[in-house]
Amino acid sequence: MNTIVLRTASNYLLPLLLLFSIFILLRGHNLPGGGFIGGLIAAIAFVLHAFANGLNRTKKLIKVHPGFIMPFGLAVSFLSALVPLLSNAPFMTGIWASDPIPVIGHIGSTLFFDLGIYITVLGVTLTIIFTISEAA
Amino acid sequence: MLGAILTGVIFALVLVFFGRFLKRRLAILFAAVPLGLFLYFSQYIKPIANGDIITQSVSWLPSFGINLDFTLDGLSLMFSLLITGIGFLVFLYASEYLKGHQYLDRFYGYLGLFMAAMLGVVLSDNVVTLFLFWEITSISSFFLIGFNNNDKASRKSAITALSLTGFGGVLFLGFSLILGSIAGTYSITEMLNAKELIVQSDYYIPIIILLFGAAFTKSAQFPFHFWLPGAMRAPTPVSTYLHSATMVKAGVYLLMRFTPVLGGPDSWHYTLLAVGGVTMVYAAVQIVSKTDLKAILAYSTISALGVMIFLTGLGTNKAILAASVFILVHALYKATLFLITGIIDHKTHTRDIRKLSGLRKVMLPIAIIGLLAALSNGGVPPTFGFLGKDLIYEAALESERWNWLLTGASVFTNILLFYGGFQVGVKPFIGDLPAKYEKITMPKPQLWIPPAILALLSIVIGIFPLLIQDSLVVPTLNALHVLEDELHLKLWHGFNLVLGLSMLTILIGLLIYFKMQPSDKRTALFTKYEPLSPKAVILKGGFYFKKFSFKWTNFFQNGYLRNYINTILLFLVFLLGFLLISHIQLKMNFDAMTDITFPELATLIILIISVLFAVITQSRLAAVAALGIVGLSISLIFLFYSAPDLAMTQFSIDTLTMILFVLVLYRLPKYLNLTNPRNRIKDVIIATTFGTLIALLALEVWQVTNNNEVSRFYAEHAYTLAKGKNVVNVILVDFRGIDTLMESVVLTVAAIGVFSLLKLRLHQKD
Amino acid sequence: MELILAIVVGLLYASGIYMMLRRSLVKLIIGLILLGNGANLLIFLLGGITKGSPAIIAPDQQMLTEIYADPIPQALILTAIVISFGLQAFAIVLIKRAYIVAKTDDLYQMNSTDVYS
Amino acid sequence: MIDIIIGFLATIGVMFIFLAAVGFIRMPDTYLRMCVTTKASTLGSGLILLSAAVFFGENGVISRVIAIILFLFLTVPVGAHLIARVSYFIGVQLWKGTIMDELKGKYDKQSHELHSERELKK
Amino acid sequence: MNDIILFPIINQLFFAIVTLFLWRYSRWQKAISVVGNLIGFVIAIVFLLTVWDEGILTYNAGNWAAPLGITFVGDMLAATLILLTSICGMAVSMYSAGSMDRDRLSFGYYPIFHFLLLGLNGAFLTGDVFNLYVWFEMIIISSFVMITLGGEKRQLEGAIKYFTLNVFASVIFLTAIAVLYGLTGSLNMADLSLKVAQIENKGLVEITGLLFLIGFGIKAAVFPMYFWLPASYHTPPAAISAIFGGLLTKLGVYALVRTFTLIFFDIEFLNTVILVLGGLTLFSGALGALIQNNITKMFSYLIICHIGYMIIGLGLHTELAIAGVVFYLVHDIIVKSNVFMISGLIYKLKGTYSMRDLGGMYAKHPLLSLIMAISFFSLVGIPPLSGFWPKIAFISESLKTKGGGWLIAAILFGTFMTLYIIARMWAQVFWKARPEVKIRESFLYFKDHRLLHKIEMIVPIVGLTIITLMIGFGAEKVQQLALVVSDQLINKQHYINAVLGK
Amino acid sequence: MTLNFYLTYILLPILIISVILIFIRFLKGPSIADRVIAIDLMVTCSIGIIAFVSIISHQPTFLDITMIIALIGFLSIVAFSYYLEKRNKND
Amino acid sequence: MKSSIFLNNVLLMLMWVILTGDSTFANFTFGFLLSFVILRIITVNREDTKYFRLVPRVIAFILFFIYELVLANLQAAYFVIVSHKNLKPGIVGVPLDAKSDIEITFLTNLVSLTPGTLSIDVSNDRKVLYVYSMHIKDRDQFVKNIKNGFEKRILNITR
Ligand code: NA
Ligand code: NA
Repeated sequence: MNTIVLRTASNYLLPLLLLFSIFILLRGHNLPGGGFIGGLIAAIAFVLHAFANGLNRTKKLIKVHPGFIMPFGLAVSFLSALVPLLSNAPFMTGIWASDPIPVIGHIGSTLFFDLGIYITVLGVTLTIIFTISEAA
Repeated sequence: MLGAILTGVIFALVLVFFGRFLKRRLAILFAAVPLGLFLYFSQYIKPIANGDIITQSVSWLPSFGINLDFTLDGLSLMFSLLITGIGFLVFLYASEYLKGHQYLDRFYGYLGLFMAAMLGVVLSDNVVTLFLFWEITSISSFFLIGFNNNDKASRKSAITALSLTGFGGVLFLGFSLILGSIAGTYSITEMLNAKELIVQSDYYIPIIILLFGAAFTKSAQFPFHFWLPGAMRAPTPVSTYLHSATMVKAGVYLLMRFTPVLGGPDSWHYTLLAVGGVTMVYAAVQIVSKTDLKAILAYSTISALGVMIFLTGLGTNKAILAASVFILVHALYKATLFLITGIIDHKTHTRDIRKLSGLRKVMLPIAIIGLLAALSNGGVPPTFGFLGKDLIYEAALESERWNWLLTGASVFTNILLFYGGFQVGVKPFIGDLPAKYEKITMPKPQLWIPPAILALLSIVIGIFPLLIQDSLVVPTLNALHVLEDELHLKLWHGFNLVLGLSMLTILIGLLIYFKMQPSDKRTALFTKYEPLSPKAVILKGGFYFKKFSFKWTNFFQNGYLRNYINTILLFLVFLLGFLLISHIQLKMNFDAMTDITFPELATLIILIISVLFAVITQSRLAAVAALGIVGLSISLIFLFYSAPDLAMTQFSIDTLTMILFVLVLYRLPKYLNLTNPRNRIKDVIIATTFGTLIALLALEVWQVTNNNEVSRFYAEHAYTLAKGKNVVNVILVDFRGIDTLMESVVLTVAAIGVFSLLKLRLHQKD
Repeated sequence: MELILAIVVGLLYASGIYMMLRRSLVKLIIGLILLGNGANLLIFLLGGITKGSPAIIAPDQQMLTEIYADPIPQALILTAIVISFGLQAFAIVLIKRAYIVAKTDDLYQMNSTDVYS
Repeated sequence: MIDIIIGFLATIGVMFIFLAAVGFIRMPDTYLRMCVTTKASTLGSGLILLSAAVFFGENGVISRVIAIILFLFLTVPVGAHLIARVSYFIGVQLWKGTIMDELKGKYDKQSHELHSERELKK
Repeated sequence: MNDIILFPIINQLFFAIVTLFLWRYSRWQKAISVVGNLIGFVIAIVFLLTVWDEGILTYNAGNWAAPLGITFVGDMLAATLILLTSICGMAVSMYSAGSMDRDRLSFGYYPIFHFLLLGLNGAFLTGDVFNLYVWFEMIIISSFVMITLGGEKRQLEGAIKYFTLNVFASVIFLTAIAVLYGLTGSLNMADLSLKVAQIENKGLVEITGLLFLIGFGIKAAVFPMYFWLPASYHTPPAAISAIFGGLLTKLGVYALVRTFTLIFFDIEFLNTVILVLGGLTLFSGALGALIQNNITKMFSYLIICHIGYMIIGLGLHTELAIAGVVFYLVHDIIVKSNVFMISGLIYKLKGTYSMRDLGGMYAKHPLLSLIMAISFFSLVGIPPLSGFWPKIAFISESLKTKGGGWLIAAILFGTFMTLYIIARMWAQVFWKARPEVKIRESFLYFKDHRLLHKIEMIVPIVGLTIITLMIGFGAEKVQQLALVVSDQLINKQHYINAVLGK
Repeated sequence: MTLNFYLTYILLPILIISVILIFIRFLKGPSIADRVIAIDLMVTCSIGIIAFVSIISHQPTFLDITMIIALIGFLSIVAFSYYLEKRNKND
Repeated sequence: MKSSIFLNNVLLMLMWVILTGDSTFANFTFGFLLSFVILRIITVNREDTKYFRLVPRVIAFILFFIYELVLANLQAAYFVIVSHKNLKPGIVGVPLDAKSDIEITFLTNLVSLTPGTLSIDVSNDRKVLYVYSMHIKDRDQFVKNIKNGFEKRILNITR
């Protein structure tokens, strides 16, 4: 859409929302939120940007085809589920660092799992909406 | 014995792979296989005549109770010798008959497979293995009938034959398994001990119906006989081997084999008598309308098979004796007749008896062979045929009931059989030789020696019946548990009624042969009644069945999605309603329900109205917008009941869906075509019923209190064990993390789907 | 509340089905979405709804102590919602592609694969 | 005291929203409806959020509420602008009492470009 | 050794992700996919042998003991089906490499294919009913994408019906899970088995069972719920039809077998319903197949017809009958996949699926015809080919049921009709001289394929044919396996003990 | 009169009534823009409702939902405008 | 250029701290790093922009805005509750002095946020802002109000 207002707003919203999405991702384990909703918000940030600036600009911003984000995310989740196998624990077992670190809190494999979900959902939503808007 | 069968199978397999190289020159050597097997079985003649029974058991499928049990007793031996002996002659004959044929290797392959399967049928002591071989005979017959597969009629005949024998096969399957279950064993020998149990079981009638169905279709009994004339499309060696000498007798074999197990009750005897009787008379009458050599032979074969079934049905010792002997008699003369028909066909390229005459002038030896076969066929002394016919008359006369009727029928049949035999074996050779046949020369020895051997056997055994009496006939009777005290097969019994009937048969036969030349008028008369024939009736039935199939299939699969949904739904609503009404006490426990507050009520009302609005509105966009409100209301409900994660996700997803909808909608047309009002009312009724049932079910289930020990565990240990305070999220990423991982896979796949649906354009059509 | 919620669930199922029986592809998908929502609410209802606190452990606690909303149905619904989103996205695009290719969104005109040929 | 502040903020907020709702129902055309609703609802929700911030009085809550309010103030007018603009495109009619329309004829039907010339005295 | 349970899942997920990374490089994908399926096959064999030796294995994902987390259960049924899936996967993977067009391959065919196999493996292994739902969804979304891949008109028209009815089935399934959770508060199937047995209101149990029956019945293409199948299965390329025809409907059968042996056992009313439906499925499928001219459509109806046998077997619910179901599954998965690949090959050779326009196969390709014949006649169940053996169980067990006569009649009817249909097809397609048909433009005929592609198409067909022969002639081994499987199913206590560790 | 009572039984109902009024406008339309605005308004109002619920039930976490709701509500407005504009362009 | 990124970065870091509600040193650092990464990802030749230097002007502006807001709301309330019959709505083109994206956006948003007015669009050459108002007594006065009110104050801050 050719409007300065939206363009400007979206340019400011983009980093803000990305930040927000990571916030939502990190707090998911203790409060409402998590990888799914976080990824969705990140995607919405880019989608807003795309609505305002046109798809091509946003694609340039993302640098890779959103389709490639999906296997990346899946790989992250998958690996984080596989890691416990190394220490002879079953698939998907939560592995935790012994001490919590500041800001993020307990670091564990489930966090990476959620991160994978985040990335996947980001890729999925972008792929779907971009494809549809391109064809629309 | 397994070796014998495997030899045939291996022979067929070898041909599949190497046949191409062998078929040119060495086809004659293929005959060594049946010959070898014939010699193999011959060595058992003596032991079995001495009362031995050769058995072999190879463990195969113990967990099914199915083993490769083989028994070689008199009956099996007789059939085995027939199969391999005639097989040898046919293999020999075919090497010349189909010389240079493009697919000769396949032909021998099928033939070899058939021979193996047929041996399996007669040797098996296990009823399921018997069925197995039985089916293979049908299949190889299918391939052989359709051998000239560029000919549409051949293909059709093959399918008809397979349909009927396959139908019989299916009945046999039912028969063997039910019988096996009732008897508690699949072994036929062991079933003899369970005879009482079987005959008195509730399943006796179904069992024999299935058995009869199997036997009658295979042995071409009325009204299933019509596949056999059609099967004459097969090359003549096939007709000789399968459709006269061996396969068609499998039904008779089966009935004889099971007589000791199942025979006895009236239902058994009278059915066989009736079907056999009708078949023999009906087919015999048909002979007079036929002008094609093979058609005549086909009907006379059917008739002869009828005679065998008839005799089996009579079931007296005499009758069984007659049947056993007649099987041999028939095999010998009918095979001869077929083989010389083949020679005639080969040389003159016609089988129309009206066009054939005087061939003795160019092929005298063949004419003599034909005459001998016709004589045996007509029961003229001193041929083997005479012996056989005498036994039939004797058996018929001794019948306890209706003996005159039965004898009359036998005589009548034999007269017409006599006629048919002379039409084939004599007529083409007498009279004047048409000019166009003058160049005909004698065929190669491979073609005439086999029929010559068979014809000679008919005479030799006729004169010296003792050749087979103790070696084959008595063991056969023993195998069938028929104890003929003093059996003396002989030509001359003195002047008695039987002899009189024989002479009468021959006289009238000759009379008809000379007086009743084939005429178009008679053929036309039969054609007129063709629509009433079993063939026409059954084919018509098939036609209507197909029509019904169309109706049935198109009724359900009519292309309209709404009908599919409706059908499933009706089915569901019917059963669900039935169960709900019959089992559920509709008592509500209102006290246990939580109170409703104004915001909740308002949210629910907005939800309800927006759902209705989405349903009713004619604007697609408005409907989609209403969906957005539905999503919003639902997420508020989730929130009211303390499910923030849910509220969040529900809202995001519904909005996203709405957005996708909106992005996609804009090129679509308006709702142009509406369902008609009657359908709409119907839909409202069914949808409401379904919704009501679900609501009732929900209330009913809600009242059942469950014990959520798992959720209690989560509540207590989410933090201590999984280090997360948002229990819902802990479930998602830890307790039930697999669900979530796979859910993200689902999303990925959906995204790929969206991408490919919109972006993929095929460059190459398929 | 449960009574009305059950009625709402029934309504969602009924209207979902009704929409699926219409001729327009768009309505069909709307119907499926309504059905999906109905099923989710049903899980929610049958999982035992409570007006307790959310299933979130308080900062100073080690476990849920107050009356809490059963987290399992919530997790199930979350998964189900997300999955149906995937299906819905696909379905919506399916409409579009079908419209591009078949030039109609009328289901009555999409019979070719069932017809005898 | 705190309760009074909370009650006051919430009351004003609700009043704003109620006003918006009534206006939304009563106003005669789409533009007028937009005019009365956008800010009233934003303001209303903002005030209610503020009251919640006061109620909880925790740092975390307050900072989040401020973020939400900022966010609302950033997005709601943009949304209003978008929908107003598009309403004009799709030809949503102005109320019969409208006294002037300086936008008339300035949109390029094809490209949706908006021109400033004509009639503009600088 | 319990880790082996998860290997089929991990393997497929790994290769799905790898091929997804390479989704524009179709040649790499082909090679990787074939290798992946080969590994999957090895895993499946090791898995089966392990379960055979050690009995039912369980695996608690996330180290949460049942019924707390999601437990995977490797019993013989699962191991058998995983082996079959891996065999079909291997065959179809290779067949796709040869037959699938470039466009489809570069739009995610292989990733989706692996996701589909992943879903199947997961569904067979899971011991959790909601997790089963998730696997089901993964399978159906993958199948939706596969069936629409290419986006041709007929594909889409079929897909819409396929989509709608399958999603409807999922909703019913989800409804059933809701009810089940409401009744018991549990999702673990072993736990459910115990808890459902304790429910006092048997009516509610019946209703829940009914919902499962409908939900899975739609997916298994049981009468009167099969309509999506004939509408859609013939529309995608043959490789896709092969995996669908071979595995997808059988998944529905698997789910029915699992739930109706483990959770809803001994419900007389439902068993009767199942028996009646089985008979009608046989009948309807046979009638539908009888009137088809398009060979793939005919095989689609035959799928329905043959599902009927398994449904009857399930309804009979004796150890022998369930063994029959398992045997039939083994046979049907291999043969149906092969039959669709064969149809695809015929299509590649002749450019049409219409029996009217086909012909001359036998004269031109005798050896190939013979190989095809083996599969066709196995389908019929000509002894000793594979389709025959399980019928022994179905018929003899039917005798023990009230109204068994009707069942036997239905079974025999189905057998006969299949025989007739195949024989007629044989005459038309193989015997008949080929009618004059125009050479199609812009169609890649078999002869124009590269040699490698030709080999890739023929090898899987030959391979599956050999396996078919092995099933037929090695029926004893298969039956022993089936008996072990059915013993584990009928004596569900083994399963429950293994899962709940009692 | 406690704060809780005041919020629960006076303010919240008024808020709800406002939502109902907006919903009525949604039903009436007439233009699609009205409906879109109605949805947006309802979304904004639900932010208020959630804030109330979080006060009444002492659950500050509920406030986080409002953020997401605001965010996504904005996206839907943008999408609707995008759609309407495009549709108009293509007609 | 560099300074603009730096400022953006600091702004985002603060945002992060506000969002997390955790003002420890570690959180500041983390927020900084995170914002750095995000900006790094998204920055593609964006024009340099100015940042507010004058805190007092901002505060004055906020107060002014609130005053406007309340006033306009009261006016709107009057029309909503009493009657809309004597409204004089219309669309007016307001010539713009504001030039940059941020200025224009700020202005349009503020106009929209004020009850009774609504920005419809900005012309493509950025010269005119079209404003819908529910009650125009005098067109020129209306334009002047906007230019002297919001626009002037915004420009004060941004320039
Ligand atoms: Na989460
Ligand atoms: Na989730």
